[in-house]
Amino acid sequence: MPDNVLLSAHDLACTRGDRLLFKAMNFGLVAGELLLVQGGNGQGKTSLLRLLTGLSRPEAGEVRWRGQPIARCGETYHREMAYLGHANGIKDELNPLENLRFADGLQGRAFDAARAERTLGDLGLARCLDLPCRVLSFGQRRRVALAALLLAGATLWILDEPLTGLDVHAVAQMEGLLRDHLAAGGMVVATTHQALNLAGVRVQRLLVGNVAIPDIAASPDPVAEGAA
Amino acid sequence: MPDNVLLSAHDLACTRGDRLLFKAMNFGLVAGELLLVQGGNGQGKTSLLRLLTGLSRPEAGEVRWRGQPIARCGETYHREMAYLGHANGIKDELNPLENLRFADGLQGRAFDAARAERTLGDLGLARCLDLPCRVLSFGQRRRVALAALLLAGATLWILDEPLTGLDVHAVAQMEGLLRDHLAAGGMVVATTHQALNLAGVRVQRLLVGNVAIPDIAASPDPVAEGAA
Amino acid sequence: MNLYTYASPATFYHLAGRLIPWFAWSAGILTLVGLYIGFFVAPTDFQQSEAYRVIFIHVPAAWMGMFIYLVMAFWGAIGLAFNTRLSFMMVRALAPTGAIFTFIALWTGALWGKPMWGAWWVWDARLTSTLILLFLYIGIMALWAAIDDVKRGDRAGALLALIGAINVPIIYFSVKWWNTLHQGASVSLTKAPTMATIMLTGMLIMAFAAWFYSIAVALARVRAIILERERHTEWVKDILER
Amino acid sequence: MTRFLLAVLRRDLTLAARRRGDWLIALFFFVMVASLFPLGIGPDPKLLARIGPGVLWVAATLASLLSLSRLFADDHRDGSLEHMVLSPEPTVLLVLGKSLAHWLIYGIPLLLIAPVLGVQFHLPADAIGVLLLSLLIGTPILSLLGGVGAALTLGLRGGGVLLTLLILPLYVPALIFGAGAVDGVLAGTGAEAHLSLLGAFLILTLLVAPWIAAAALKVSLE
Amino acid sequence: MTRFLLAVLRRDLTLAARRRGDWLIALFFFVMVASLFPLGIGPDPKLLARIGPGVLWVAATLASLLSLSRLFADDHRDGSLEHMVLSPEPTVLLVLGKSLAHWLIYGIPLLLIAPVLGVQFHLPADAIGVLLLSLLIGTPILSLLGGVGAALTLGLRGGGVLLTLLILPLYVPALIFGAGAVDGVLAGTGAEAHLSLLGAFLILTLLVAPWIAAAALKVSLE
Amino acid sequence: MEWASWSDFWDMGGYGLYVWGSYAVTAACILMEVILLKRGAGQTRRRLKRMRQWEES
Ligand code: HEM
Ligand SMILES: Nc1ncnc2c1ncn2[C@@H]1O[C@H](COP(=O)(O)OP(=O)(O)OP(=O)(O)O)[C@@H](O)[C@H]1O
Ligand SMILES: Nc1ncnc2c1ncn2[C@@H]1O[C@H](COP(=O)(O)OP(=O)(O)OP(=O)(O)O)[C@@H](O)[C@H]1O
Ligand SMILES: [Mg+2]
Ligand SMILES: [Mg+2]
Repeated sequence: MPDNVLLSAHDLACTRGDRLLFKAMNFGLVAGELLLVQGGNGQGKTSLLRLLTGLSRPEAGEVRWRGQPIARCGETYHREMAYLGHANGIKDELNPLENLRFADGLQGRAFDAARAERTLGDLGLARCLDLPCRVLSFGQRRRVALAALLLAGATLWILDEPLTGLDVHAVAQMEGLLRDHLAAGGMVVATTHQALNLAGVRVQRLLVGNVAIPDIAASPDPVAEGAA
Repeated sequence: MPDNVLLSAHDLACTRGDRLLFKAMNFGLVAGELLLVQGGNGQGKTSLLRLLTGLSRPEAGEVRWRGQPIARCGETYHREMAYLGHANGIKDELNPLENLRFADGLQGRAFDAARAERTLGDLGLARCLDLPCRVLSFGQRRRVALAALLLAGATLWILDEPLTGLDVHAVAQMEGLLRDHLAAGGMVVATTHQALNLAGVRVQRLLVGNVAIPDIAASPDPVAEGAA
Repeated sequence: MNLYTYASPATFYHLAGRLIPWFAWSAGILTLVGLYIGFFVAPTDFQQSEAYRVIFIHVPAAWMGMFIYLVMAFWGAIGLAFNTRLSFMMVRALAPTGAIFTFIALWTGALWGKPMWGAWWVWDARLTSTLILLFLYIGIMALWAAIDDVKRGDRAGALLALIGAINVPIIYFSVKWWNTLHQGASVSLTKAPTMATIMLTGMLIMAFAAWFYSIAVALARVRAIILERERHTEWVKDILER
Repeated sequence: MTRFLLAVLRRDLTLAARRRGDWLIALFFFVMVASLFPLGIGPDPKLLARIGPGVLWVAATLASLLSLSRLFADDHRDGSLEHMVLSPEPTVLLVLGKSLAHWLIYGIPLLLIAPVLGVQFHLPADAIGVLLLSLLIGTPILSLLGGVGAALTLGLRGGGVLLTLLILPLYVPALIFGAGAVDGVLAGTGAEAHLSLLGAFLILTLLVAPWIAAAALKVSLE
Repeated sequence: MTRFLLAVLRRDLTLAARRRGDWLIALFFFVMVASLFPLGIGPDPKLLARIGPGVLWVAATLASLLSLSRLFADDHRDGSLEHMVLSPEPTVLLVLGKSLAHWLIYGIPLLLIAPVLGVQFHLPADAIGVLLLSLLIGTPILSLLGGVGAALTLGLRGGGVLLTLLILPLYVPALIFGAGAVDGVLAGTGAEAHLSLLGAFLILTLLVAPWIAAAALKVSLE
Repeated sequence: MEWASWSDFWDMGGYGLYVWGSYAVTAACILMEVILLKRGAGQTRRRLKRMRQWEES
């Protein structure tokens, strides 16, 4: 494994209930690289991502960050990592701006209101700043979660189907954001069932489970979806 | 408006909070036709669909079923209509089969266990029949909701982003199911942000809001996604 | 051969299998001896006449109820600290036995209280804290029942046992002070003033019987748990083959 | 119609059975509250007997209240409430079925454990009998009225308190008649008057509450 | 570190303010339990004064319990709990912050309303003072211990019952010392002994509970 | 020997109900635990065997 590998998995195994989802999984991720976790429904993508965040413990093997097992470097790892799961992690009672403020506070960062507002505006939420997230549409709520991700300023993004509920424009925008993040030396672990146009990005694929996935995602040539 | 129009909207208007989402919306849907509701995030697709189900009331105008305002034919309409929203409407504590049993009971139908099991099997849930839905993956839970939809045997399906969380195989399968339903004289109102291959289907498009949507969905020529 | 060898489930399974008969038979013989002393050697009590003979199960049961809880908390702490699978299995194996002994203490105490105090139940320190101990046992077992995931259940149960163990003495003393401050000594356990040596002997023998019984039962239960948890390993497959 | 009612009932009962603990809620809440009071008040048997009926009835009210907030909330959250309201059957039946299920799940266990608690509070046997009877008539009232409250407060924010404030006082008559009946036995003045008032209140509630709750449910879902 | 604690606090307080009803419901519950008693037991002032401290303390215990099941549950459901646990700050602080917020939201209103209820129960002024003091020391214990229960039962079926079952036994010392202090004043034996025991229990809980709750939280999220 | 006769023994000086009630319930509890344990051990073995066969096939 090359020296500049930041995130690596060593002989990972995961069981849920009495089912073995995967075992002997190995990979290493260097800066500027995207790990695209693929697999059918229920094959264990979410379970893998949660292992990588440290939220759950592997049945066997370990995950390392900068060469150290994440179980042992907990807080420094969490400072550099941001996770977006199936759930958005935003509070329905708060408006988007307040949500971002508290997200920042909980990461122990100072809150930059102007920047947050700009980020929300870029994500098309300028008109919703005063609304409680409860009344936002499905896709708008997902966008708030994405804004929190962007503001976290983490090196490693772990994204579980970030595109759910996003419209085509937002998907295109998200592709751009991913590209920028990777170009700036960031790293991404992502799952998605939708097509992603990631031309020019260094992609590593990982198939979880035994359901073959046709090669559509992250195809280097732009397909229709990307051309918004 | 032609005579065989079953579902029709007349001068519909919808406001949420102090925002006017749309007004003067008209359409009519005949048997075998798909109404594809398109629009960006937060433009009012979900709001429209809830108007069509009768869960909420329009600001102005009315929705008619077989020529009658749905507010007045409530229960006969509900017998012929099935709705799938952003939320799955399945109970986490029950296993998939039990969920279907109760869905049937609540519609006042007898439950056909063999058929339900077959449907679940077709949707790739054969191994999950004994698991509480709580432990199922995101996509698997969506599949259970789809199974309930199929078993409802309704004429009119109202589907709010039915493809969220489904993997490519399931999307292809769903396309087939939609095609079959329409071919059998059913009707569908659906929203989706993903590409759908619906070659040979009679599609009516409806743009909600003012965000242009590139013409990718329901394109008649199969794109890569369909070829699973 | 060191301590860790015994901490491996496979070794422990066989060791437990060899130990169980010894403990079980000792428990049986001690019970017979204890009961013989209790009913045929120990004399009638001056104050309580024959009713005091409940003591031969009441006190050992009460002791075991409390003691097993402590042992559970101990194993739970070990498990949490060193992540040893066997410790968690021991916790699970002990709980039902502890709960049963606590229940027996409550039941026999209530039956003893009716003739002695004229009431099945009074809100006395020992009684109340024993009742709460039973609630703690039930709580732990209910928590296990509610959690499907074995590992999560192990840890959650151990944590609960731990915080309970810290609290049990506090509960006991709090109830004691509460009662004496309020009520004076209108109800207190009427300790047999000079407990005859023979009575004490009988009681101690019964207590040892309860000890051995608990060990035997816990070992038997832990064996079943080991089999279940290690069913994917080769040695369990070998055992099942036989 | 009956099939629908049965389906609602069966569903809620299955869910309660699946959540296992859930139906135990009344039992444990009851037992624990009953054990807490002596701890707070002191072990004097006479005093305990005197306040026993009141304590047990308050505990019953609280136990039902504790569970009521979830009567519709869980189904609302996962979207199944919408499906049920969209069913071809009238919503009143749905409400009735859910209230009935609530009573079966939370009321019946209460009835079963009440005698034991009565003994712990040193109540005489005839008072325990009347206590049971009053709980049998009274707890359905709590479930029905609670259904209205749960429907009104569904998904509401600030309004929630106000409506809870409106519903809770409605429990008071049930509490007074119920505890009064048992007190009547203890005081030797008989329980009939209180019990028949309780019965009348039950009938009234049965006739009115489901309709209001059904209307409230539709409003809350909009 | 302090910033993190403050952020957790501010967040929970804002949410409570936004939901408005929330803290009022616990308060209302407290008042209701306390006022139901005179209704269920009868208006005899002597009797009421005798049972007053116990009833008020039991009511406080139940009110805190009522709100505890949601301490982590809401955040768990919408995924924000995971984000908080994944924050670079230690989870103990998170638990501490949330318990503190719970106390501010549910404990403080209880303290404010308690004197009124004390008067309702015909308690003398010095007893009311001690009641307040005992609640001031005692309610944080309830929030801290409750945090352990809430973390252990997170996401479980029947979380509510389980929580009651797990936590109420642990509340017993607080209840006894708290009610005992007030009783001590009434009986003329003084409250210091009980209050200092309560204080010691608070310190012990403060030292132990957050760690166990943090560990439980991590276990529950796995 | 303490007891004049068997009926004396069963009577326990008038406290027979309480003493024997205690011992009977204790015996019942212990018997139940032992039986459940024995049955449970057998059942576990059989279930594991069945699962193994199922997994292998
Ligand atoms: C439900 C009722 C009762 C419960 C829960 C109960 C509980 C206990 C407990 C936990 C112990 C062990 C405490 C220790 O050794 O420090 C104990 C011991 C004892 N109990 Fe009870 N008890 C009950 C009723 C009675 C009654 C009615 C009597 C006799 C009148 C009695 C007599 C004793 C005696 C003599 C001991 C041994 C004390 C010693 O040697 O330290 N108990 N009981
Ligand atoms: N207790 C259990 N017993 C058996 N199987 C379980 C249990 N818990 C989870 N599973 C299974 O483990 C898998 C978990 O999959 P996971 O959520 O990681 O899937 P995923 O790849 O993210 O799927 P999706 O694309 O649908 O999000 C599911 O197939 C689920 O059925
Ligand atoms: N109380 C309110 N005040 C102002 N605007 C509101 C209010 N409630 C809802 N809205 C707005 O109404 C719109 C509702 O949109 P709806 O959920 O129908 O969108 P959608 O088209 O389904 O979007 P998506 O694709 O994200 O699911 C959102 O833009 C939301 O911000
Ligand atoms: Mg997933
Ligand atoms: Mg929508």
